[in-house]
Amino acid sequence: MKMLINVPETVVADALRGMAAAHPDLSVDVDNRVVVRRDAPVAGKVGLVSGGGSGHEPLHGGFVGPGMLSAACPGEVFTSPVPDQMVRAAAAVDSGAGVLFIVKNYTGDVLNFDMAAELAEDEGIQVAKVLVNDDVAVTDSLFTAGRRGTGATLFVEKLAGAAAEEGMPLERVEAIGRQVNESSRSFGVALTAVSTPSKGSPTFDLPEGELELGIGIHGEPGRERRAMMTSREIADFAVAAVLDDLRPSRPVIALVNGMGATPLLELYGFNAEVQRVLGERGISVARTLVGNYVTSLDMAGCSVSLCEVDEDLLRLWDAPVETPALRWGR
Amino acid sequence: MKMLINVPETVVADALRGMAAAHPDLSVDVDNRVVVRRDAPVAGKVGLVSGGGSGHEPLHGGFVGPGMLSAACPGEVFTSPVPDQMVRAAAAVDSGAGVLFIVKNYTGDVLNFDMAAELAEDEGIQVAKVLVNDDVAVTDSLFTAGRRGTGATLFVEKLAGAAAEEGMPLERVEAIGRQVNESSRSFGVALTAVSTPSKGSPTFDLPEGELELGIGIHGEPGRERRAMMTSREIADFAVAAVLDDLRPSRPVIALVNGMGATPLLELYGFNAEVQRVLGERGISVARTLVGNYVTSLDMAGCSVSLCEVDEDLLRLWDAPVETPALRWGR
Amino acid sequence: MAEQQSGPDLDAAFFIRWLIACAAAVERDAAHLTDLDAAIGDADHGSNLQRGFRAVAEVLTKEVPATPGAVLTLAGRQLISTVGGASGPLYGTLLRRTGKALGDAAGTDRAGLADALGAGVAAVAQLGGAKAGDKTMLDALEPAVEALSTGYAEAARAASEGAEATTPLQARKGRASYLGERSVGHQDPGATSAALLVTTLAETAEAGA
Amino acid sequence: MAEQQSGPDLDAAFFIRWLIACAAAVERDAAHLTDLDAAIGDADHGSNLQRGFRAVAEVLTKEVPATPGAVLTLAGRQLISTVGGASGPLYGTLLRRTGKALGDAAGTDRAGLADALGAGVAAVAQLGGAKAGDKTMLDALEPAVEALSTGYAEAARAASEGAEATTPLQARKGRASYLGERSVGHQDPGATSAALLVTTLAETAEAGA
Ligand SMILES: Nc1ncnc2c1ncn2[C@@H]1O[C@H](COP(=O)(O)OP(=O)(O)O)[C@@H](O)[C@H]1O
Ligand SMILES: Nc1ncnc2c1ncn2[C@@H]1O[C@H](COP(=O)(O)OP(=O)(O)O)[C@@H](O)[C@H]1O
Ligand SMILES: [Mg+2]
Ligand SMILES: [Mg+2]
Ligand SMILES: [Mg+2]
Ligand SMILES: [Mg+2]
Repeated sequence: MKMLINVPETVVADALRGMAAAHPDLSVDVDNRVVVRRDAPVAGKVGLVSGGGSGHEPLHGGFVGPGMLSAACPGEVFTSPVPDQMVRAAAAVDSGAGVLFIVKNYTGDVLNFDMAAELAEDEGIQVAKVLVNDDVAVTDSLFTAGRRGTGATLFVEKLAGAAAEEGMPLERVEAIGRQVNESSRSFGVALTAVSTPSKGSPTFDLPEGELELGIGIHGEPGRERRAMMTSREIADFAVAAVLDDLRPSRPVIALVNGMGATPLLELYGFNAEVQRVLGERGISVARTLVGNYVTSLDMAGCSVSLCEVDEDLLRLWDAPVETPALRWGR
Repeated sequence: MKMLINVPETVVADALRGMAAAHPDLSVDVDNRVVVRRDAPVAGKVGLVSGGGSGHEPLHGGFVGPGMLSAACPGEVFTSPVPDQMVRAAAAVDSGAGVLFIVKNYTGDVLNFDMAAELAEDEGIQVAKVLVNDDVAVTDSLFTAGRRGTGATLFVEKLAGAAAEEGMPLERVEAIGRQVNESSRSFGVALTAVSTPSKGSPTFDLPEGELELGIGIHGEPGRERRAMMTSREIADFAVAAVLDDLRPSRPVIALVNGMGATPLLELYGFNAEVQRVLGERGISVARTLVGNYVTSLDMAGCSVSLCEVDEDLLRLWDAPVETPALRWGR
Repeated sequence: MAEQQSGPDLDAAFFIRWLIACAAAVERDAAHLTDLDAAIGDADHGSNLQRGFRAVAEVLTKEVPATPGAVLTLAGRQLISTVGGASGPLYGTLLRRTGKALGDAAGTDRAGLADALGAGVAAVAQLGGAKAGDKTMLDALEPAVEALSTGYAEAARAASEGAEATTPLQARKGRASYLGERSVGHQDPGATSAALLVTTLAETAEAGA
Repeated sequence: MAEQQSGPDLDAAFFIRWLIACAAAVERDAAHLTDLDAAIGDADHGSNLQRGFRAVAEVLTKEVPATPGAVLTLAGRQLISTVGGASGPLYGTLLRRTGKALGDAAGTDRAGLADALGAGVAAVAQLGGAKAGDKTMLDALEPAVEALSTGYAEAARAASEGAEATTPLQARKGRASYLGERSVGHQDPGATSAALLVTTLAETAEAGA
């Protein structure tokens, strides 16, 4: 698979240099792989740190800025960052009000953030953690690694980010992050497999007439392979999977997310189908976001994430945000 | 090629329904295929109308809103819209201050916008036109259709849009649009061919070890095929092609644009190389935009566009913009 | 082959039959036209004409204009309003200007049609700024008009030969011109569809004779 | 095969030789490990360990710790700081805790190493919450520790058999667990790399004997 790269080994460092050049509002430490909003630490404000494997851009670096993350730690492609990065990020953004780690539920991310939390606390930084595990495709049980963190990460980062920006204390920001995660579910579909720079070819074989239902964002195969479906059928299936688990009684925010290689034209069309199903199910949609936000390199496909919101969460959603990938409000 | 669609015939209409649901700030006429900012016509303000074939999203519909386009007319995939759409858009946004058509230089777009201009003038709307023809890959001569309009369309729409928002009269807005086009050049590279919904398979064959240099945004083959190159080599080649023609003596705005299927991680890495070449050439970069802005459906690849700016143009660039795909300022 | 006469045998119904036969022919050849356009253009010529001629066929089942001129101008307007791209305005103008040249006579004959079509083709040349040899639809249309004064079959043959003769040319107009030398060796999609429309004209004339 | 004794023959230099041999072995098998991970994970296990063991080999050319314990804790810290993913903290913890268990003695023997490795493996089990049969590196590490009291070759064989025995299992921990039943039929990449490290230990011991 052809890629717009030099060599696989420098992909993440190259991208960070490119980010630094494009976004003077961010302070990008290429050597130590930490992306920090330039005005950090903001006095009295809780710091929000997230991170994870690279390859999901704009997540997380593209969500650093006022109203969202204070810092992001990009790991190697599809590989959790190391504790050193997280400790450095925490130190850079802590104003004394403490730091919230937003961690997608993968064994690697959990272990590394846990180690980092211990080390940061050793340095006198107060750390809280929110685990994101929204992917209903994965059976959750004591005997598995549990559900993956996918699209809902954006909800948690935006809403907890707005709460922190409003000056809420660490416990409140953490509680909101947790509430958002508990109110959110996602389901993803792949039309093509992903190729990582180090492997250089698709991680699995997905023939022309088939698709994978219930995929994650790391090129893992999904739970089930089926004959290719229409946009309408995929929306029916994905929304049903989410709603079977979420059963919202209040309005939702909908994220209709592209996995990377699906054209925006198709994503908007898919959104029309998602909105149709939600309407048929009597779910009221308060806000909708359509685009490539939580991606999987060059994978074609999409995911649907819903977050049930009350008025407080909706206010936090509408609050100003000023990051490379998400911007609104004033 | 698998697509997230229902049937090829409804792709554009489906996308417009999805856009309408996602962007309450836009008024989307699905049947007549016109996307208009909700508050149009704005009293005393020149209206900006653009459009072209679909498949280049977010161009043009994603650039409708305060500070940029007043309306967009999406055609079928890779097919110029028809005059009826443009006349309707012009009527919807004209406040009496006149309307500027921003037209990418393709035979189809030019002919249809010309017809529309005649019809709109018959209806008493004052119409001016700016032709965008920035693609240096195409030899410009009296005996060809001339250069294609590609990435610079974003520059023209943003800068003329800001001028219109400031209340400048039609002749000034038109003159700025023309100046921006004359100050801009682009060059594009494809790693894969594009598949249109109606054809359903790649429009040409581009094998694993090769790339196309000098491609447009409609899946046309480029001017030259070569063995696959690194990000560094592609940046050297593309920037040289642009600078051989532009020779800027002032700072530039750089658009490092993805063709659709190239991951943002790679695009940022490519931007690092573009900035390196510009630095080596002594070009000062005032602003940089990295992302999928002027796309070609599921094509992997990138383009580089540069716009030489003076202080006035830079002020217009920084002026607030509030569209689905481009937002900043306050 | 029926003997061809240039008598006043072409009424509104004839042109409606022709356009509906064009719609069927385009439907049949759409994939081929799109494939030709994929090689040197943007892979939409077949679906463009499909959309346009479906609309033409549809409007002609609702409205039945009384004169050849009215049939052709209505069809031309319909193409302009539904096709888009380069071929929409060009074919739309071809039919509209041909129709206008026919005026409001109740019928015409082959010689009259040849004259009117000549005016239509001239309008296409003026609108698009192309001339023979530029590898466009004109390479089929111009020889067809000339041959039409001799006969329908001759016009069809001239159009087809004109279309085939575009293969070795380097495109100087339209999207294919971006390719420069790489446009050589492919038959022009617009010239091919033009030959299809003229061939369908000959078939319609022959069937009606 | 050299007769294996459990004498006090394992000094810091031995562990450095082992870790450098591990780096070479990982370099050689990286693509295979990544391919195994592609089937039921995210296609990075080989490059993860490559990055980590390159860093270990590099640091050991700069710093030369005096005791086995210091060598292993340094290597473990290095893995934690450079690998990331699940395997970084897990292998890092394995080496660190094994090193800590060895204390600051100047040398150890096979029995001492077996005890210390047992502590390291227990720490991995605690950190990751997995147990034998969950289709993880533990399925190679646990039998290896047990067999190490018998001999190096026995440990290597036990680790390899343990790794192979993961193939029919359904994963209950790590990324492969997302696949549910679809994880059956593939050998676990972490168990495979664990067997590689133990095999390399046996080779190092044999070469040194
Ligand atoms: N300037 C022109 N004059 C005459 N015919 C032209 C001109 N430009 C393009 N064409 C014709 O139009 C055809 C392409 O039509 P189509 O594919 O429908 O439109 P587009 O090029 O906009 O995609 C070409 O094959 C050519 O025959
Ligand atoms: N909870 C766990 N306990 C023990 N080993 C685990 C656990 N989770 C994963 N592993 C091991 O880690 C290996 C995967 O490592 P690697 O691919 O480097 O990390 P990641 O899964 O984060 O991409 C698995 O094959 C498995 O052997
Ligand atoms: Mg990983
Ligand atoms: Mg076209
Ligand atoms: Mg075409
Ligand atoms: Mg892995």
